[in-house]
Amino acid sequence: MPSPQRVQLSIPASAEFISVVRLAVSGVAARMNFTIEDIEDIKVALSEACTNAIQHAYQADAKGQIEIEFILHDASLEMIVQDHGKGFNTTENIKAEKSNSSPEDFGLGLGLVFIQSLMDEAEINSIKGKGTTLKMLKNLSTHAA
Amino acid sequence: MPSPQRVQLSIPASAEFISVVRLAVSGVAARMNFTIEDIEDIKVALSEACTNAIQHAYQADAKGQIEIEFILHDASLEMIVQDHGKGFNTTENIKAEKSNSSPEDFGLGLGLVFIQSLMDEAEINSIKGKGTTLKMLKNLSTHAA
Amino acid sequence: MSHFSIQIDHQNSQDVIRVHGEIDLHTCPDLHKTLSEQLAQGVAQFVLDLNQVHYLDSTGLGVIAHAARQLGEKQGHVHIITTQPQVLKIFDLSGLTKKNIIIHANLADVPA
Amino acid sequence: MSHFSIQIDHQNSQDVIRVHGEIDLHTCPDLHKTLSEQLAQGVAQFVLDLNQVHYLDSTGLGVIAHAARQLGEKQGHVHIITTQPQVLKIFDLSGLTKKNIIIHANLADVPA
Ligand SMILES: Nc1ncnc2c1ncn2[C@@H]1O[C@H](COP(=O)(O)OP(=O)(O)O)[C@@H](O)[C@H]1O
Ligand SMILES: Nc1ncnc2c1ncn2[C@@H]1O[C@H](COP(=O)(O)OP(=O)(O)O)[C@@H](O)[C@H]1O
Repeated sequence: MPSPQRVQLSIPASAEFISVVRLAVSGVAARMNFTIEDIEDIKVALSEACTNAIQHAYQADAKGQIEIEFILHDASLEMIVQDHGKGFNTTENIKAEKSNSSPEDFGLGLGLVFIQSLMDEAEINSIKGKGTTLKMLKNLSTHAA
Repeated sequence: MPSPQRVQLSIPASAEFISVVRLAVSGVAARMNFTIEDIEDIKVALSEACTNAIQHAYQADAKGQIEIEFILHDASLEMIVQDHGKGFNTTENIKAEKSNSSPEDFGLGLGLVFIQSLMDEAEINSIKGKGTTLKMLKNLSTHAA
Repeated sequence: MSHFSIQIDHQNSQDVIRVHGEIDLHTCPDLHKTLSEQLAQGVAQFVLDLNQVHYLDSTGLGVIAHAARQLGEKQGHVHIITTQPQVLKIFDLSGLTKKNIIIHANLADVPA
Repeated sequence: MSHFSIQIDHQNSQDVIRVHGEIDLHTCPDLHKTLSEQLAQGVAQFVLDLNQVHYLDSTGLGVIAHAARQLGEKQGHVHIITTQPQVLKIFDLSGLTKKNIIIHANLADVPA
């Protein structure tokens, strides 16, 4: 059994590179013959993951890299987004944390919700002080679907 | 002096991923405000470098990865394409090697020529049995130009 | 590459804010600035033409929802004009259209 | 994403080969197959409409040059129709247009 093909991408944790990630993944997903709607869903989920790493993981003055890996399975695309930022407690009530946020923070707390509703699988692992890893999986819809 | 931003990409040495590389670099180059013509030149040079790694570096049965790095300088884009394939003698007459090629090989020996004429700088380093590294630089044209 | 731009047209006796490009973390501050300026001018409602927006995510929604909340204090509405499937889907998923954000297929459908 | 396709239209009493998409290492085998089939049918010249090709590099040139060489043996020409700047530049850099490959802006300019 041949191992699946992998594409890796590393970008600075800076907003102007999210569109580069979207371009790259649209190429990967098109090659896998995902439908246009699925490609759009994949772009949103991946952008949300990168947005979180840029907005929440790093202090404004110490921007690191974000590592993105695409694993091209026969019937699905796996995407792993990893930052080396501050991490967070994934079991805490995230909404509660939101209430203290500044009025200039426009986050609606929808990023992780979108990822969960647009992807077939999503799993987040975060270690305080070490960083966060988000794994997502989108299945290729079968022709019968 | 802040160090320049870097974007890294790793793809399987397989033809269907060259378009993913073009999409990614068109995003990077657009963000740097390269002109449309310069972006096209960058896409061609980078594609030629990947094409060479795919066609010449690896045996058909032992495909490795190709590593691509973009270094975003203030006034130029540096691109490094690296394979871990068979390497070649860059001082030998490349055309001579061509004459033994099979009739099914459509290579015109134009790949490196295009890279040299489309980029502002190009430097190739190859070690037999270890692989090849191609460094290219494209300057942002000043507004006066 | 498609560049991001915002243009304000006076049409049907109101300002129509036309966005062109992708709305994400990088470009949403421009949209925020435009909406804040309009709010400061005391407009009663927003008309936002997103037909040339091919990408929208939670960052853009956040900016629009923030403006909608401020307009809501004076019973104002945000009218979004779009037939883009990706944009429609994102609004739909967000549940924001249950509040004072209304989606229309055509500018003609927006009340003056 | 733009998909790659090749279509043959009979127009002005000749076959026009229309390519749509990007011609690179991945897609050039399809072009090679089409040109080989035409050669096997004994055509005297090629008319290749590349107006819908937004990307061409040395791999595509190699396929076209290979076909041109075979047509050249019977004094045939390859007529390329395009006004795409990127494609024109690549042909220009290659020097191939000094041989039996001719570029035209319009199909009407191709001799029958
Ligand atoms: N990569 C990350 N690093 C640190 N914290 C994160 C990361 N991703 C998510 N979070 C935390 O989870 C919360 C919820 O994220 P999300 O659902 O995307 O909503 P929003 O970004 O609008 O707050 C964030 O506010 C943040 O506290
Ligand atoms: N990455 C590489 N690994 C091994 N050999 C290479 C590599 N890049 C170039 N070469 C050698 O250099 C030659 C010239 O390359 P190029 O100018 O691109 O023309 P072509 O690919 O059409 O032969 C190739 O035929 C090959 O022998």
